[in-house]
Amino acid sequence: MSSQPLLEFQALTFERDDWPLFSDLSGAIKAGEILQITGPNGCGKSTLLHILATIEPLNIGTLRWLGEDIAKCRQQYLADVAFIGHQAGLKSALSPRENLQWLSKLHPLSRCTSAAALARIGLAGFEDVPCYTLSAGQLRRAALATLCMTQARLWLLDEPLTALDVQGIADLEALLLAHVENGGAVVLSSHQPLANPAVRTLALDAMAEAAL
Amino acid sequence: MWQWFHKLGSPRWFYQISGKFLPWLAVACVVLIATGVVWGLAFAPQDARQGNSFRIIYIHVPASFLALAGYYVMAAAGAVGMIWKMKLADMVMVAAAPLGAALTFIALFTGAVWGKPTWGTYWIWDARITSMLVLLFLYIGIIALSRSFSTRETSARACAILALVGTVNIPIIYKSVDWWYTLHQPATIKLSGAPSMHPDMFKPLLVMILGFYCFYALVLLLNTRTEILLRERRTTWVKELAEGK
Amino acid sequence: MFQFENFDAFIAMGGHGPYVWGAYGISLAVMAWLALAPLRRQRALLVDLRTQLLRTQQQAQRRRGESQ
Amino acid sequence: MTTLSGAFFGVIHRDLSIAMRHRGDLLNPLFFFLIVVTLVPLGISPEPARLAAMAPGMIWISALLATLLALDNLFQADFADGSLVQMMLSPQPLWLLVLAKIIAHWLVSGLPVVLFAPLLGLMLSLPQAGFLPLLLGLVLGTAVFSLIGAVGAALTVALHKGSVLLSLVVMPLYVPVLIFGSSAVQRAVDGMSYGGVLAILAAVSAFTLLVAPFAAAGALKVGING
Repeated sequence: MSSQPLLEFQALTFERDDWPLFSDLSGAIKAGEILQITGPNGCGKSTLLHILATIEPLNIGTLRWLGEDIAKCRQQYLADVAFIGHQAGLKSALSPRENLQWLSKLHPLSRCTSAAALARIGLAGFEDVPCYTLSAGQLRRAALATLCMTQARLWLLDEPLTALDVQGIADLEALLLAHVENGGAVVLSSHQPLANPAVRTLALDAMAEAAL
Repeated sequence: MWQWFHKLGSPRWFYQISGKFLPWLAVACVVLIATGVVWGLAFAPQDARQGNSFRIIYIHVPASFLALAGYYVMAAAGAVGMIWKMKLADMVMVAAAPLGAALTFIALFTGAVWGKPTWGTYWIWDARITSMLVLLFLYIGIIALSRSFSTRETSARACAILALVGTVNIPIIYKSVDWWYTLHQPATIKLSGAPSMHPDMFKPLLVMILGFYCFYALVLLLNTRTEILLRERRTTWVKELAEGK
Repeated sequence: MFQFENFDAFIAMGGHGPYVWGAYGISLAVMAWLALAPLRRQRALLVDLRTQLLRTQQQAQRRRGESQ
Repeated sequence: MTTLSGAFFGVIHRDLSIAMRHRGDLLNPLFFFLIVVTLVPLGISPEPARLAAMAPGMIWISALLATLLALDNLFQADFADGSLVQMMLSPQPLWLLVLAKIIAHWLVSGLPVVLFAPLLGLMLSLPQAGFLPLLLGLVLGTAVFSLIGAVGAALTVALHKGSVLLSLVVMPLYVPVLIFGSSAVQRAVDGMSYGGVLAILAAVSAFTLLVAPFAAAGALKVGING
């Protein structure tokens, strides 16, 4: 495993209407690491993940993927990133299988079939029912099934534990562990502590206070 | 060159430098428009066919001129703000929208008032008036869009895109409306015959056009300066400015 | 050269008076408002800022006084 | 690995299958179209000669309003459930996916309006000669409505109550299409040649097709952060 970080961010500053959410935030994520972003509501956890995923434009600061500026290699970067936000990205009219098949046209999701992924995440038997019949927790599991299939090295997960039951959280933690052991990396936001030895935390509340 | 460009992009620098020539611009604007108004109302000869109602041209034509030019100014500022991420250009764009809309309204209003003694009706679906009305709608769309975003940066980006799309469309809209008008009624009455005008009529028009250009520049500067203060109100230099007053 | 025989004729504009004066009056009023509105807004903004600054300064002073 | 064509057709296929599962929603703009056209004789006059004179313009205006009504849904639903973000984070170019969405949207909202128009022509006693240019013009025109509308829909995607704003923003840009489209029909009814007008309309739609997907993709990147 090389020591070069996968993703580096330097001097990130984010202002909403000249009101700083966080400023001068720097860090790096290496292969085999899990970075957990913590902090109270409204401190900018989602915004930071959106910036890392290049959804929110970068105002001040730099993002580097494998040492190269992301503005220059956004295409390669996106091919190596899996993002799951607050909204699962699933169409309620389609079944989980159809949703995963569609997503695999957009993202490199070819490590296993959608059926295998759904079985592994505990949705066997629900492959072909429309998503609007699933519960919130089941929907979240269906979204997390993409993580079983993806070849992306970096996972960006915004509150992935929301709505999951104890078994679901255990399944997700197993997934995360397997991913980092394979040389992947994860950035996630969550309030709950994770039972994983590789976790490093980045507390945003301290940042927010320093910025004010 | 680049240094100059970045300096110009600094709102603070712009605020200070624009404050210096603002009074001169205001004086030029008042002198030119006052001269033009008095000359146009009292000393220009009256039109043989239209009589004294023709004197409205001295407001109508300059306003129509700048209403259209203002849209291009707005779109150009939006493009600069989008490409070079220049904050100041965003502010200029936001400042240009209501000004352009107001000038478009003046052009439409004077056109309608002029129409009554000339054609016997306030409103006529003349090609130029109709194009002007569509231009007003384009402005209103941009103003409405700019007011509905919660953050100023996003709002400026969105308006810039819309203004650019509108700019691409304006020539098509103008051509199509022109063509539509010739289709439905042959052009019997031309609103302005500027090239064939008598020099005594034309000179005050020239003064008024110059005056309106100064006026446009003046109000654009004033609006931009307000926008600068609004956006930079948390910076130290604006705080010092507020305390110094 | 003044185009009208007397001041009354100038106001009447050969019967087109209301149109001409109306068009000029409303247009110039709109233009004056366009120029004055940003000035008024700037002034209000600066006054707002100043009172805000004064208030925070007073609060800071009071806090310092309490701690002593 | 994902491919360009796979992503493009994947988006079209997904949007069409979703539309097929909400078949009822597909009919709503059509009924709107029908009702607006029904209001014309009620509001003006049932006299065939007067109706025929108004028919080209009225059908075009109602078609415009019907497509405008459907525009709201172009990106809004995908934004709400997060699949829009997944599209934007695909390594495939966004303008291509946007174009796929526009095509799917036109197939379920523009095309039905085109196919429905001859019926309304009959109801408004449009003379025989007007039907062909009406159909051809509407095919080109509704495509432009969808393409330009996509830019407006992208800009207003994250705004609450974006639909009125969307109409306000987009409608002035529809003016040339309305003019050329309805006058092609009018010319045909008056016995003049209409090929030139339709050619201009075709040129306008080709130009819009070239520019609008890029503008809409840029607008989406701005619009989702509203």
